[in-house]
This record gives sequence, C-alpha cells and structure tokens, in this order.
Amino acid sequence: MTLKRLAGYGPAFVLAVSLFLIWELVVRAGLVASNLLPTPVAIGRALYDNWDVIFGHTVQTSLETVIGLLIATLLGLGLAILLDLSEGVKRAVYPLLITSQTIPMVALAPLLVIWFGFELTPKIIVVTLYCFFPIVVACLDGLLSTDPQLMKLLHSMKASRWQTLWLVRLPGAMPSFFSGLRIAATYSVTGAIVGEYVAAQQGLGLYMKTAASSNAIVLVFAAIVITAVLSLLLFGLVSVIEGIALPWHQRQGRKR
Amino acid sequence: MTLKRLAGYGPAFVLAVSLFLIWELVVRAGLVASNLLPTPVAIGRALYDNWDVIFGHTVQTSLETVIGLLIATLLGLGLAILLDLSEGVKRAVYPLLITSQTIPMVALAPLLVIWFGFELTPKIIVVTLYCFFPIVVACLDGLLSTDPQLMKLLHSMKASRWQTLWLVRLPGAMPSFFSGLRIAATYSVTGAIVGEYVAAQQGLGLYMKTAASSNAIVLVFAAIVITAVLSLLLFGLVSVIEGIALPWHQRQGRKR
Amino acid sequence: MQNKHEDAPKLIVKGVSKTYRDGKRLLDVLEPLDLTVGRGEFVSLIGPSGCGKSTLFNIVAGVDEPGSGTLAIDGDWQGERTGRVGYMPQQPLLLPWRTVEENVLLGLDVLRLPRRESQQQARDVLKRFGLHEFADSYPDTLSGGMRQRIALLRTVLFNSSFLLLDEPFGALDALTRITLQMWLLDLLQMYHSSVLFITHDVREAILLSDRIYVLSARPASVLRVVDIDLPRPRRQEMLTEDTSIHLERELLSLLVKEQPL
Amino acid sequence: MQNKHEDAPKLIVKGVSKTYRDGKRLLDVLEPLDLTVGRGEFVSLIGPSGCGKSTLFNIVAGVDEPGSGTLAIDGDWQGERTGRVGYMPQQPLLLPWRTVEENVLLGLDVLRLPRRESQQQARDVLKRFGLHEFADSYPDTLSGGMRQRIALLRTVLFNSSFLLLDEPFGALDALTRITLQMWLLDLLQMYHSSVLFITHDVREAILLSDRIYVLSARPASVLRVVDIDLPRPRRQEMLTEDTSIHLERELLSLLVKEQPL
Amino acid sequence: QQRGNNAPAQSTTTTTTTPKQPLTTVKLALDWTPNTNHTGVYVAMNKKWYQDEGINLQILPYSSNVTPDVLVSNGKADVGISSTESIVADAAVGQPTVSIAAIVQHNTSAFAALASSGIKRPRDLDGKTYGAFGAPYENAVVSQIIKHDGGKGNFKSITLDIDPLQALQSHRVDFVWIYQGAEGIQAKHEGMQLNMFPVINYGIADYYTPNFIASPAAIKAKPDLLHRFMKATARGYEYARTHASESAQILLQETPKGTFPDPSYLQDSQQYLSEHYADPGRRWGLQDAAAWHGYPEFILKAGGVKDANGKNVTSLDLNSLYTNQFISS
Ligand SMILES: Nc1ncnc2c1ncn2[C@@H]1O[C@H](COP(=O)(O)OP(=O)(O)OP(=O)(O)O)[C@@H](O)[C@H]1O
Ligand SMILES: Nc1ncnc2c1ncn2[C@@H]1O[C@H](COP(=O)(O)OP(=O)(O)OP(=O)(O)O)[C@@H](O)[C@H]1O
Ligand SMILES: Cc1ncc(C[n+]2csc(CCO)c2C)c(N)n1
Ligand SMILES: [Mg+2]
Ligand SMILES: [Mg+2]
Repeated sequence: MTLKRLAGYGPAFVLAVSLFLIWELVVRAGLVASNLLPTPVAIGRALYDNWDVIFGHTVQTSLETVIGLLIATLLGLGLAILLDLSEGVKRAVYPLLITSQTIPMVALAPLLVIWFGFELTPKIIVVTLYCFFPIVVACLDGLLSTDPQLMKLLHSMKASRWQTLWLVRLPGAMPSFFSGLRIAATYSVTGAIVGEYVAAQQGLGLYMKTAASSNAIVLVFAAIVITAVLSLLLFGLVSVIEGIALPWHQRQGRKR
Repeated sequence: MTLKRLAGYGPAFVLAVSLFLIWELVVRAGLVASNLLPTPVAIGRALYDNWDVIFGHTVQTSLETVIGLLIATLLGLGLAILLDLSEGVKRAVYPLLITSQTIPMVALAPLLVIWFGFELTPKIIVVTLYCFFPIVVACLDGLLSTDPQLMKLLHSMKASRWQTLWLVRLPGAMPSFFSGLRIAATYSVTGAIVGEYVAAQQGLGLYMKTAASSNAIVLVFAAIVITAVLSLLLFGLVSVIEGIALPWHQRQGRKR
Repeated sequence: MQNKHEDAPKLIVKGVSKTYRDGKRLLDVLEPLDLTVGRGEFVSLIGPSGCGKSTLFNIVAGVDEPGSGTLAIDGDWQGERTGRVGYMPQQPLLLPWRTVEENVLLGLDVLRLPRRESQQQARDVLKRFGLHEFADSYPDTLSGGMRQRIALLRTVLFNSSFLLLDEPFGALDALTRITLQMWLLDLLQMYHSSVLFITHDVREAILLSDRIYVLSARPASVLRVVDIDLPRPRRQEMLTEDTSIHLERELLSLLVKEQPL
Repeated sequence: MQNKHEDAPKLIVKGVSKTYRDGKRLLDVLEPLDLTVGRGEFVSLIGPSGCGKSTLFNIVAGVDEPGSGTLAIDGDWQGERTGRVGYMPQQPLLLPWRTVEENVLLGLDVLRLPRRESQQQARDVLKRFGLHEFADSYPDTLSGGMRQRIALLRTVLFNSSFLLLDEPFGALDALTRITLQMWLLDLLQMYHSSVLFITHDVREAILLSDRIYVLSARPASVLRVVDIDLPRPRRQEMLTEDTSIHLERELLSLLVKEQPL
Repeated sequence: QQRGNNAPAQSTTTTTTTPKQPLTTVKLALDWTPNTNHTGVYVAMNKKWYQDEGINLQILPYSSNVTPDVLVSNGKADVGISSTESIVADAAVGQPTVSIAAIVQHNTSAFAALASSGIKRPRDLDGKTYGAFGAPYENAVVSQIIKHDGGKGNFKSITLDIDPLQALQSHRVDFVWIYQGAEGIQAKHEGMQLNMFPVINYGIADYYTPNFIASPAAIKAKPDLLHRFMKATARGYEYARTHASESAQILLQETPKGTFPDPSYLQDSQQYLSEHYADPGRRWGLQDAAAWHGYPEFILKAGGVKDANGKNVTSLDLNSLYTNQFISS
C-alpha cells in the first residue's frame, strides 16, 4: 500500500477520532451514565486487559462467520440462478425465501439446538440464513436487468440457456452480486453473534451474553469493537475481491 | 388483476401447499416433536382462535414497520448521496455505517429504552437501523456504476454536481436502489419484532415473547405467519412501486 | 448445420410482416415482404432510417418472430433459424467484461470450440484489422470505429457461411472502410458465403452487391429490386463508371420519394 | 457565456497533445496539434479510425484535459470550456429512463429553462425530424438512425452557437442524411453558428466545410489543411463538379498513406 | 471439544485416576449464566464427586432462547435447572418435567424499587410501571402482593429484555422482580439503594426456585443414574452450604474465564445463598407438598397458566410434578 493510499484514510481517521472524543467527553460530563455507555478509553483498557480471553472467542466467531458466509455466497448465487429460471419458479420460491427472513430466533433456536446441538453447525446455519438473502435479491435483480439486446445476440448464436447465463447474464450481474455480498459480509458477523446467543460454549456472542448478565457493559462494548472490526475487514475483503474479479467494472468506478 | 395474472401464482400455490403437507405429515409422524414445530393445521387453528388478540398486535407492529421503513428509505438515499460525494467522505463514513450494523441488541436495548422509553420511537429506531443499510449499499453501488460516458456528456453541458446526480446518476441508480429497498422491506418487519423484544406493551414481538415463555410455541408460529405475510406484502408493494416508478426498466424485465 | 437442400437458396423470405406494440399503440413496421438470397449471393437492403431494416434482420436471425409470413434458411421452412447465421447487429454490443480478444471469441465460445486454436485465429484477424495492440484492452476505452471492427470480427468468426451485416462499416472512415470492404469480398470468395447487408451508403451497396432491395419508408415494403451486373472481382474504380453513376442516381431518386422529412 | 473577445476565433487549439495510460502501457493518441475554428466557420476533421478525433473533441468540450498545450474558446484561454459548446458524442448516449422528448430536452433541463416553452420547441423540431410519433417512446425500441437524430436534436437545442459534432450522420441513410445536412446548414446560417465536425465521409466534409483538417493515424497530427472554396449556400450538385471530385481524390490519397491496415 | 464446563475432556470410555467403571455422560442444562445457584454442581465437579459416581458431567451452556425444560423434555439433556412456574407450564403444554430437587429451600425472590423512588411498601406500587420479563404469571403475582398490602392492584406492565437493575436505573420503570441473592447483592455492590419486598412476605405462598428437573421418561428409564447424579450434587451443595467462601472461589475457578468479570460480589452472594440452600437440620433438596400446592394453585386460578394453544389451564395433577426419590437418606 503506497503512502498516498494510506493518506486516503486520513478523513476516516479524523472522523473516527473526533467521534471517539465527543463520546468520551459526553460520557465523562455525565450526559450519559457510564454504566450504560462506557467511555472509549474504558473500552480500550478493558479490551487490553481481557485480550487473552477475548482472543479465543474471536477466533471461534471468525471461523463460524467465514464458513457461513462462504456457504451463503454459494447458496445465494445458486438460488438467484434458480429463481431466474422462470417467472413460475420465482413466484413459487421467492415467498419462501422472504419467509425465511422473518423467522425470529425464539422459534428457530429450539429446533437448531435440538437438531444440531451446541457445536459449529447451528451458528453456521444462522450466519447462512442471515447472509444468503441479500445475495439472492441483489444477484437476481442483476440477472433480470441484463440488456435484452445482448440476450438477442446470444440467442442469434443459438446459445443454450446455460451459455447465455454463463457468458452474458452472470458476468453482467456480478456488480449487483458484489453489492449483495457486501451487505451479507456486514451481516455475517452479527449472524454468528446471534447464533452464539442461542447456544455456545465459545465465541464473542457468548462473551457478550455473560458480560451483559453480570452487568459488565464495558466488556459488552469491548466485544462490539471486535465485532465491528471483523465486519469491516470482511467488507473490505469483498471490495478487494471485487476489484480483482471485475477489473472492467472497477475501472469505471475509478475513472469517475 | 386479470385471471391470467392470477394463474401465474399457480406454481407458488402448489409449492406452498405441498410444503405445508410435508410439514404436517412429518410432524404428525413424530419425526419432529410438535411442541418444537407445531403442524400447519394447529397453527391455522391457533391463528383463528386468537385472531382478536393477534390483530391488535399486528396493527401496532405494522405501524412501527411502515414508519421505520419510510425513514430508512429517506435516510438510506440521503446517506448514499452523501457517501457518493467524495472518496474521502466514503472512507470516513462507511465504516461507521458498517459498525452500526454490528451492534447487538443486548448493548443497544438499554440505551434505547433509557433514551426513548417504551413507545413507538425505539421500535422505529430499530427498524430504521435494520433497513437503511441495504438501501445505502445498493444505492451507492448503483450511483458508482453510472456510465462514465454519460457523466462526460453532462459535464460537457456544465451540469452542476447536483444536476448530474439528479438527471443521470440517481435515475440510473434506481434499479439498484429498489433492489436494496426490497431487501430492506423484508427485514423491516423483523426489525419491528426485535424492537418489541427490547421493550413493549403491544406488538407481535411481545406476543411471541410471552407465548414462548409460556411454552405456547404454536402461538409463536401463528405470530410468525403474520410476520411473514406482512413481509411478503411489503416486498410486493416495493415491486409494484418499482413497476410504476421505473416503467423503462420494468419493460426490459418483461421482454426477456 | 443441416444442408437438406443443397441447391435451395440460402434465404427465402415470403410475405413476412411485423407489427410492434408500443404501449397501447400498434406500429406497423414491415408490410408483407418477399426477398431471396441465393447461395453465394451478396444482397443489400437500403431504405430510410427507421423503416424496418433491422427488424427484418432480427426476424431472419431468428431472435424475433414475424407477424405473418414464413422464411427458410437453406430451404428449411420449419427449423430453428438461430445459430445458422453470423448476425452483426447495428450496435456493436461488446461485452464490457471481456477483452477485445475475448469479445472476438464470443461466438466460438458459444460453439464450444477449444480456446487454443480459436485464440490463434483471433490474434491473426485482429492483426489484419489493425487491432492487435488492443487485444487485451477492455472495450470501453476503444474508439467507435474500433468497436465496430471488433463486432464484425466476432460475427465472421462465428459463422461465415451466411452473414447478416447491419451497417457494418457505418462508423469507419473512408479508407478503413474500403480496406474492409475488400477484405470482406475476399472472405466471401474464399468461403462461398452468402450475405444480407444493410447499408445507408448507396455507393457501397452498388460496389458490393449482386442485388439491391430498395425499401419504402415505414412500414417497409420492397420498392424496387435492382440487379448489379458489374463484373467481379469488384474494384473501387468501378464506382466512377457511367453505369454505376447512373445506378446511384436512380437509387437515390427512388429514395427521395420515400423521404418522410 | 463570456464574450470578452468578440472578434477572437471561436476556437484556438495550440500544441494540444494527449497520452492515455491503458493499464501499464502508455498510448500516445494526439501529437501536439494546432487547429482554429473561426467565427461562423464550419471546420471538419477527417482521419483514420482510432486516430484520436473523438479524443480531441473531448478535450475541446472540456471533459478531458490535454496532456500538453492550451486551447481557447472565444479567446478565453483560462476559463472553463464546459457549457460553451453543443457536444454530440459519437454514441447517442440517450438516457433510457427519459422518453424521446425528454431526452431532447436534457440540455435545456441542465440550463434550467422552464419546461413549458422548451417542450413546444422540442415538439416542433421532433416533427421536423420525422420523430414526433415517437415523442413519448423510450429510446430502447428506436432504430439506430432515430437515436442518432435524437442525439443531434439534444445537442443543437442545448447550444447552437458552437457545435462539436462527432459523426452526427453516421447511422443515417443517404437521403435522411442529405435532408439533415441541409437542415444543419440552414440552422448555422440562422444562428451564425461555428462548427467542428468529425466525419468519415470525405464528400460530406467537402459539401459542408469551409476548411478540412486531415489527421494522420494514431498518434494524430495534422497532415494537411484544405480550404474549400465552394460558394454558399451549398447544394448536393456541387459534389459532382470537377473541383470537388479532384478534391475528393486528393483527400482520399492523403488518407491512403495513413492506412494502417 | 467441550470447553464450557472446564472439566477434563473425556469420553465415556476414557478412565480417570480411580477407575471403577466406564463413565456415563450426563448432560445438565443451566437456567442462566453460571451463578451462585449453581455452586454445588461446580463444587462436586471440582472435587471429582461425579467421577466417583461413574458420571462424566457435561454442562450445557445456557440459552435464553431454548429453555432447559425443552432440552430435558426432548431428551437433549438428562437433567436441567428450572423453576416451579416453568415446571407447571411444562405440564400445562403437555411436555411434563419433574422437579427432582429444590436448590433453595425458600423463595428468595423479591420486588425491588429504587429507594429514592419513595416506594416504601407494596401498596405504593399502585399506578406505577412494572418491568416484566415476559412470564404469564407475573401480573397475577404483582397484583396479589399489592392487594395483600391494601392497594388496588393497578399497575402498568412493560415487557423488557434488559437487565432488571439497568431498567431501574433508567427510571423508565419503577419496579422489577429479582433474586435477592443475585441482583439484590449485586445492587449493593454497585451502590444502588433498593427497597425490596420479598414475595413470600406479601401473600404469595412459598415455593421452590430454582429446581433440578428431569423428564418422566428418564426417571423411568434410568433412575439409578439420576440417583447417582443427585448423590454427588447433594454432596456439592452440602459442601457449599458449609464452606461458602471456598465454594465461591471454586465457582470462579471452574467456570469459563470471563464469566464473572467483576467477581467481588460472589463472596457476598455465596454467603447469602449458602444460608438458604437448606433449612437447619434438613437435608438439601427435599421438597414439601405444601410448596407444590399453594403457589401453583394460585397461579392456576389467577390465569397465569396456559396450554399449548394459549388457552387457560385451571387444574393440574400437581403431585406428579415433583419427587424426593433421588434425595438419598
Ligand atoms: N479513456 C481511454 N483510455 C485509454 N485509451 C483510450 C481512452 N479513450 C480513447 N482511447 C484510445 O485512444 C485512441 C483514439 O480514440 P478516439 O476515440 O479518439 O478515436 P477516433 O479518432 O474517434 O476513432 P473513430 O473514428 O473510430 O471513432 C484509441 O486507440 C482508443 O483506444
Ligand atoms: N422492440 C420494439 N418495440 C417497439 N417498436 C420497435 C421495436 N423495435 C423497433 N421498433 C420500431 O420499429 C421501427 C423500425 O426499426 P428498425 O430498427 O427496424 O429500423 P431501421 O430500418 O433499422 O432504421 P435505421 O436505419 O435507423 O437503423 C422503428 O420505428 C422502431 O421505433
Ligand atoms: C439470576 C436470575 N435468574 C432468573 C431471573 C428471572 N427471574 C426473576 S424473578 C424470578 C422468579 C420466578 O421464579 C425469575 C426466574 C433473574 N432475574 N435473575
Ligand atoms: Mg437499423
Ligand atoms: Mg471517434
């Protein structure tokens, strides 16, 4: 990374620091009770003091997140292609997918625990459930807005349905797909946390829960910091992958 | 709606009915304990029996959802435009938005309750928080992939930044915006439910929670059915609005 | 490609018409229309802008269906028409995510030819077209004429036995155009190709064609069929011969009557 | 629009060059290049495909910056160039979400003119261009020539005092093209407009221009500047006069040497 | 690998220092994050008393979404920790569980309000806001204690998903329902002044909470295992009762790191509970019929019990809900 690129993060840095400062001052001034909203300094110290414990939980959560996100990506792409097959399939399956997003954890948790226990599986399922949906919607919308002229061109070549998909529609939908993936990546860590709330022996979600129930709000916030950092990393990773995978699209963005 | 359009929902209907049938049989056969997963028939009956109570909760939840979704839409559009202003703003603000998506309810709930009480406000905030993000990401991605040639054309006319935005970039980003809005609409009801979990006197979330704590899983599922229906309605509404607002885009989809 | 009728004309169009629905309005684009392209023939269509030439091409290529009438490629009245023509649409329609070379190879990918061979083929023709420098560029930085040449290459690589070319030289300067016209004539010779050709340049039509169909304004019908008897191989100089100049005047005056403006 | 120098030439281009970076490769597109368009003058550029004509236009229009050199519109060497020209790019670039009429009005919307008046103006010219039937259609169903005409209309409605037209008639049939050429000449007369014009049709350049710049192959430099002394108003018949035919040969032979293929 | 219980990882076939027979795994589902209600279990684990009984104890983590009752009645846990109300509710929805021991002999729960609020006795609660946790019987209990103290029993109820002490501090609710041994002590450590009204002092019949539970099926199928489990467990609680300070230390040590970010109140909490595990001279865990009729009948009558379809249940066979058969003499 060149110095120039680093400098690009200047404004982000300035904004972050000022926000932290305001936050610190607001809490210190007693405008918000510090047992509800600890100061950044207190959070930083808690993070430092408990790093050995938090680190183990972070590893666990990261693992669940990455596996779940990978599965969600494949599932999301697959479902988008399936829904794209025909208006009929879309009408039939889309409502199911939407319904899957409205199931609250109270209802799902017992089934998850009974069927899949307390290990990795239920968390991966929750992450997948959280993440596949934005991918499906964005990717499908991308597929559906393929230029009809391009479809005609491929049709004139007697390209099969799959060739049209593979050669024209999927590549054209990739920017939308990545848009969905960006959303999914952001949600994935939260998904793992929720999964760990349901049942876990390890993980940041469990850590937050125990911290919260002993009223150690500062530790909850320390875990949130890690969660946010993980989410940012995944989000950034998606953008980097997009840059590599879609050089033609990236260039448009930069030229602007 | 013509008969022909109704007939288009045939496959959806068939699939739904078959799934319900399989579900009913699986539970009746004892493959899943019915206290964890009640049968569709039992859910239907519970819904019917408790309709008067559930109806009141539904109204409350719908209200929260719609208000929150409207705010999220405006906020999402506004933020996308803000982030689009410059690479610097994007670098500075995007991480904040991502972080906002990683805050678990355990940490947020007390703050919400203390600052905003038990009325509509905290639920609307949760819904907004759930929904604005997909809108921002999708809309921003739409804005960023404007055809650079079009930007040049407008530039040659000495169009101001806002004119370019208004005349070319925003209209071009509308399909992406609606893609994000579709995701947001799906999440909005869930957001209201989660908000009601935090603190509520009324609403489907409260209903689910009390039902769950008295082990009345069938009532939880009855509430889920309503939640899913509300989500589907909102999703459909977004698609209808898109059809009206973007006649040029709709047409491409249909021609395919 | 089926060759049931070895001696049938390459293309027969019989009474083909087309009406579009634009919102609530019905738009008659093609009146019932007859047209034939013999084996190895070069047939041009000229007609006013918006009269329906591209529409007819879409129908011949099989990507649109006629409102009435029938057509046959290689004497086959029933079969699918797609896949049997090299169709070059009026817009270059390059894929922004494929490099120039990959765009040229699109048709061969659809035919599932092994990349190794086709790649060499593509490199060769790109060189011939003065585009080898840009083989690895993405199309969005190319000039208008370069894009058009790439679209032409993509078309002939896919199928050179029957070409449908919709204003293939429209964005090219006079000289590049002449060079490519000659290249095309050579190619046709070599592969005994048949061509249906849209141009707005009457002189180009005269230079290249065996027969010219003059179409009326929308809805298009055939105003006149003109056979061009110039000897082959054709040369640019033939355009300044008296017969050519006479023909050019005649065709233009036919079109004048159709001018809607 | 500033008119500090009422008598300065419309456009002066001085030593303008351009190099693109395509990935790691540097691509010289324009050699340092001089060019002038006087007030009310019609100046054409001809040159091989891909030589850099559109690039030069982008620079003149102010949407791209020269690598070196300077330019002045209305004698203003410092000011912004954007907004002072009616720029018609080579691709029509119609907005798919605007109807034909709204596309034509785009420039006037940018100028913040009240819709009421401009709408009437648009309807009138659309009629003149044979497009009034399609005023409320979206562009994606239009023919190539129709799109080009709409782009031309959008351009002249935005600014007719200085026009940059990049192959404005490239997709039009011979007759429509002649009609629009005549329409354009009338318009220029009426508004005392200046024009910088790209065409690949040498005859068109001769018919319309006061002066023709012949550009070399990429990187483009000025090969020759030819003044056309045909009297105005111009008529099609002038093209068959001896001087015109002689001129056409000369220009073509100049281009032949530049042919890279 | 299970890490939550911090027990030496082992399967039923591996042997320990005193190998008599292969160990049988027993899974225990907790009702809350580890706290002083659970000390006996951790002590017995620490002292290897479960191994002595041939048991490899596996502690399942607490989940607010899946009650221990569900895990037990579905056979996913062999034993669990729950409360009288839950056991009654389980029976009402047809997924019965059975209480096999009372952890604390008397109900130590209380309603609490901030001392600064001016709420001095239950009847002051009239017209105030109650921060509920979502159980169906809460309203009945609250209005009962208000009426018992001479009030009208009118109050506003908000169902919360936040820590009860935090809710009080927010001033958005006026009173909550807590355990004196847990939140009560914690409040003291945080310098919060609370006025507490123990429910049993205000017209609510005494009952057991929390309890150990097992499913009727398990009681039938493997009574011996449950017996051995309870033997070790009772030993643990007996030890915790008499060695409060050391037991608190053991609890801290045996639970995963981070469970008690601020362990300072553990000692006080343990001190409090050690005094309540058992009545003087009475064996830990024993249950009386009185406790299984007074309070359950009250909530049944007050409409606090619903069947699986949300319909009120007004009578149950309460005697089948508990047993003393696993408390050895
Ligand atoms: N943004 C860009 N980045 C890199 N190369 C570019 C860019 N724009 C144009 N070029 C290159 O510059 C050269 C000149 O392009 P230009 O469009 O100016 O040609 P032209 O003279 O208008 O050709 P034509 O007559 O075919 O339209 C081409 O080789 C093209 O690939
Ligand atoms: N999909 C469509 N829906 C509605 N109208 C259409 C459609 N496609 C073409 N048209 C109309 O049909 C007419 C003929 O279009 P076509 O593209 O065939 O013209 P053309 O002869 O190729 O013209 P040009 O020389 O300008 O390319 C036009 O008026 C156009 O608006
Ligand atoms: C450590 C702890 N465990 C449970 C509760 C929830 N709760 C509050 S009062 C009550 C008594 C009903 O039997 C219960 C279960 C809590 N607040 N703290
Ligand atoms: Mg056409
Ligand atoms: Mg050009």
